[in-house]
Amino acid sequence: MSGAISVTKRKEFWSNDLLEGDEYESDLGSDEEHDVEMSGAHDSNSGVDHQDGSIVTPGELITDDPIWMKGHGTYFLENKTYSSVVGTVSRVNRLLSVLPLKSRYIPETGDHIVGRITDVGNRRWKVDIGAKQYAVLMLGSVNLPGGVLRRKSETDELQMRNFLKEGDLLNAEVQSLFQDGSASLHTRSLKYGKLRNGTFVKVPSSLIVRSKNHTHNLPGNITVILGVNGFIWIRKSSKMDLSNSTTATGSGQSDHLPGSKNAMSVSITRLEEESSWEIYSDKNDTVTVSVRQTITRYANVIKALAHCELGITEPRIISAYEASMAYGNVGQLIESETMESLGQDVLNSEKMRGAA
Amino acid sequence: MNTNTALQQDRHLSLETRPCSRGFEEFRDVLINDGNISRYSAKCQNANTNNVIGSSIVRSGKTFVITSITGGIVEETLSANNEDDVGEEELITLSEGSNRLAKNASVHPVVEIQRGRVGGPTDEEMITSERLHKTLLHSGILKKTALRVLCGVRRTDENGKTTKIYSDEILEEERKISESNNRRWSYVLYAKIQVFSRNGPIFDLCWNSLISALKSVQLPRAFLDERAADLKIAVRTRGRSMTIRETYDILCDPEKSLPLQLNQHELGYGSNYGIIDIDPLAQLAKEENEMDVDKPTSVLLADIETEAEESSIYSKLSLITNKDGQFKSATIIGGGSKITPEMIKRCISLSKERSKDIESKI
Amino acid sequence: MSVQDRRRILGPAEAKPLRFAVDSETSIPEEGRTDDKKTGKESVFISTDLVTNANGSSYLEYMDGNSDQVLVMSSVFGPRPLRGSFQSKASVSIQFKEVTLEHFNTGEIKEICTFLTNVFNAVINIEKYPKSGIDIFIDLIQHSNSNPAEEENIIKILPTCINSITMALVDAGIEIIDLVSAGSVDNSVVAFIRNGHEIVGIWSDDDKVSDISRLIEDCRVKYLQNKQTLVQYLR
Amino acid sequence: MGLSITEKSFLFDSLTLDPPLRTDGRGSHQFRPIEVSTDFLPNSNGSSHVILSGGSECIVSVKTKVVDHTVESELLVTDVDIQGHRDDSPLVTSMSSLISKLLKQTIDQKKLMLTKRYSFKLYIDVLVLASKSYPVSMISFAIFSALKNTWLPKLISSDDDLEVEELPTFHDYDMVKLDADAPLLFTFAIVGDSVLVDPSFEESLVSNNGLLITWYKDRATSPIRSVGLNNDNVKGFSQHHLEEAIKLIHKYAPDVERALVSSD
Repeated sequence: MSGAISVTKRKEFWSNDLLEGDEYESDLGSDEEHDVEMSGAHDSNSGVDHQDGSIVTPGELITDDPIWMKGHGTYFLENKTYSSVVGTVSRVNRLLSVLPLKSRYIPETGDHIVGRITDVGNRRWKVDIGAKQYAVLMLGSVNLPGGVLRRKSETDELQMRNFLKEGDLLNAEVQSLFQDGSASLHTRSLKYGKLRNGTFVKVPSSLIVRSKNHTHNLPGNITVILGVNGFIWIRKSSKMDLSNSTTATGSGQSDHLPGSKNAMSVSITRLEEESSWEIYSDKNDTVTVSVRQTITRYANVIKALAHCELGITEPRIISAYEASMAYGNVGQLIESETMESLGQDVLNSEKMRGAA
Repeated sequence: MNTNTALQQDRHLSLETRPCSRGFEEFRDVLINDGNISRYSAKCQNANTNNVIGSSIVRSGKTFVITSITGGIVEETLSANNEDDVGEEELITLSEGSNRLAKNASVHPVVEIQRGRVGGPTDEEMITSERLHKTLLHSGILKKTALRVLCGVRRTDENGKTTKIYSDEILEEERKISESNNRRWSYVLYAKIQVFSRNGPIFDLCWNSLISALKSVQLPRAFLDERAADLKIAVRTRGRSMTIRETYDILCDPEKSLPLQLNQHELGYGSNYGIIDIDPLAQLAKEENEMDVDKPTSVLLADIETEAEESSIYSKLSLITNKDGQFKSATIIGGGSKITPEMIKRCISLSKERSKDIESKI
Repeated sequence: MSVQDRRRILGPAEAKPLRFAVDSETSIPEEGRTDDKKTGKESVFISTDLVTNANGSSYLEYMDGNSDQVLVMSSVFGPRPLRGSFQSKASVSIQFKEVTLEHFNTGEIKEICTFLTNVFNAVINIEKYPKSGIDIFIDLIQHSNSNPAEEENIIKILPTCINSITMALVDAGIEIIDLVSAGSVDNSVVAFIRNGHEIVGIWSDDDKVSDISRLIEDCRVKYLQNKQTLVQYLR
Repeated sequence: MGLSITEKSFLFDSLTLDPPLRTDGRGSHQFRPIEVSTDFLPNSNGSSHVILSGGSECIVSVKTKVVDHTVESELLVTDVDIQGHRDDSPLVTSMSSLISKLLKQTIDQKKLMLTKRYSFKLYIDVLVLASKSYPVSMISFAIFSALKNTWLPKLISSDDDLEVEELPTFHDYDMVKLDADAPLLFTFAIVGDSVLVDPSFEESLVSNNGLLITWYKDRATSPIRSVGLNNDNVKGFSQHHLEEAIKLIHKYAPDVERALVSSD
């Protein structure tokens, strides 16, 4: 890719050669589902039930058996249930719902998410987490400087902006859901709070695979927080990240950081004092140039995975990162062909290793 | 109007002073000049790109008003066959005779007050523009005949040298050429009035500024190209033959212009007054014996200024008189304290001096 | 102002504004007029605090060598509270209005408003005024360029507008990091602060870009002169 | 949806490194990949559709009309419309006035001359569907590629029709390509000491100032404007930034022009 810019020419949609049945360049990109079989679509009211996991389109009859309870993505017409979104059918003990392929993030209790503060209101912050509605972070469910057990006072209400203000990024956990489905968050543990020393990437929430732990330490002294809502934060690993890296994270973890062995033995109590004003400070620590480059490379790698619509998991990020080493200059990773070839590398290496 | 401005106002009055530290019947000093804005002003450099034909800057106290007058030309629609129908002509002149107003013309003012806000015109701006338009129309200062365009003809002979002939400046036999075309035009005057540091009622200030701008207006001579004067071309368009009149815009002569004729004796200048009672309780005990305490004494104030006065005075007079005291327009609003005939007489004599003073300054 | 705009008195719809014929021989002969004034010294008249209902205002008359004349008045309203969501820094807005004759189309006017807003965003200390707006109004009273051939162009009045806004801000007591002024050379304007070491705005419409440094140097000279006059007035 | 203080300061430190490290690792001269498809609107003489990888998108349509240029002197009408912004908002009005003034200067009317009396009048309509960063570069690229692909009907009647009155008649289907070289507008972001081309949304939020330089006839020419890419951390810049930007443009603009031209 010489020169400053790469311009790809898109074929004209209306060019006359299209009419002779040439391969229709659909945006889905991948070839094998090119001639999708249209079998089940026409006879939508022929009473055939859709098994779990099959893809349905809006208006398709799922079942005419009235015992099923109607969940998300379905609607009910004279005891027949139709699908109202494109997605996969899911039946959970008499609850029938259709999970949309692409939709906004639907918060669930316990999700580890990343959000951005949009409003500071009376004793609460409004947080944008990419869901249908803004989530709410109560003043009560936040760690305040000076220890975990401090009682909330009026002065706190006045100083709310000193803790978190508009535009701030934080990671938090969904504490509970309100009646209308919007989430109430809490940052009641030291791994939650204001995010620093890194950069932000947004991917469709459906690409994030729900797992027990969403904070991963990656090779190159980097920590990534895969928010379930598709908000991803990549940062330089902080002392706390290294200390709780005792959990079995990726194999390549320890040998990449010979110097960090002694950091592991940091005791939890010293972390307690850290919840002084410093947890809400806006100052980044000094980040070396090499770490910054690694962060940028990880950001491009994650964007590449999202571009190929691959589920984003920690092993995939690491193998994609290693595959991206082939392209010396990080800038080349933004070309769409490079992204697609990176996606292929990840899939091939996975097939090779047989990992699910 | 919160109470303390009224109290503060009364306290001031009882000491024979006003918040703006002027005497009861003392006017703000006024300065008027043409601001060198119009193309006909003395030191104007950009004559050929400047289409302002009259201007004035009036400064009274801290408030100042900039007025610029621009012009337009509109073709009057004459009844189609009026050349030979004398009866028709007579009917028009007869009806105009009785209807005095039809003979008057007016200016189309746009008043804008600088108030640090962007947006549509406020009520005050609309009311003032409307009032200026109507008062000028009814005052008869500007007659329709003064706005008639005496259209000249531009003859371009072979070597392109153009000479302009105006019907009133030329010999008899040439006159019939320009009379032949039966099209008539008249000027239209637009006024743009900008008020800065508004600090009280602004109507009379805008009126004085408008009048002084009108006095400085020069109407440029207008002419048509000769071949357009009587040219009709037949054009065959899809079978129907149609005569289209060559549309030549009427152009203005950058050199020659005529001053706008105003009826001098109709000219009047504006001033405003307010009447307010001094509440006896607020009276300081300076001379309590000779003043019958319970009867509120009312005071006449000239040239209302400052927010305190404007909000606490309800009885207002706004007069436009000429220097020998003839009324042009008078608005008297008796909202609060009683307006006695003596006060009105006093206002008239005051406004007579005021218009003499303003007239001398233009 | 659309015809059915009932809020303004617009006069007859079919009236056409006056158009002055520009036939060559009647216009003023070219050389005769301008050169005798060429040597005229630049003169600037400044006065501040004329608009009482504004926080700060300034009036500037600028006459350059060949009797080009710009009369501009600017008034500053603010810092005043802004409704809506919280802003940690003030938001500056600039409006431009031609008080008497109207030369420039709204596009050009909006362009210089955005340009000036960018210049003064760099100069006003906006961190000091959270949740507030600073609104600046420029009223162009008179503007004439002597040689009729060159059509009206908005760049001529930019330096004077910048100077008058700086004076209005000073008069309003709003904190600015330096006195902004600008120099203009035929169709380019460069606004400087810090004695010419820092550029806060450049607007160039003529294509002698090959020697950009010479262009900036000429404008810097003019800038220093203008700044000198401002400082003299203030002291 | 701005950035938080921590993101901004992290990004600012990265961008002021030498060489600057941009959000997606690009070089300071490197553009984001763009997709250009041209001639896709059947009923306009020329059209182009530009999609930036950052999500910004713009459509330009060029239509033409035969007019008598003795009566109408305006042969070029441009209109810019940005989705999500009011037509009278400062951004839209100043952008459309800048672009129409620029096109009037650079496209010479003689190329539009048809006969002694008639010539083509071009209507250029720009519709910005989504604009994350400052849209003026994308608009000028789209106009450039649209004008490079504009086809005008071929004249078959005689071309000096001053004496004899004759309306121009055209060939039934042959078309002539309009040969007009349109300018390219480049946006630069100034962050600390570095000058970055084609700034992304995040980089614009962090930049101290912005520069707009035109590239026309293989030369960086006027108009040159300093333009604010954000409102809250604008600072002055020095002469060397300007020279650096002009050096960048002289070095890389030909590549961009070639890439755009070869794309049709």
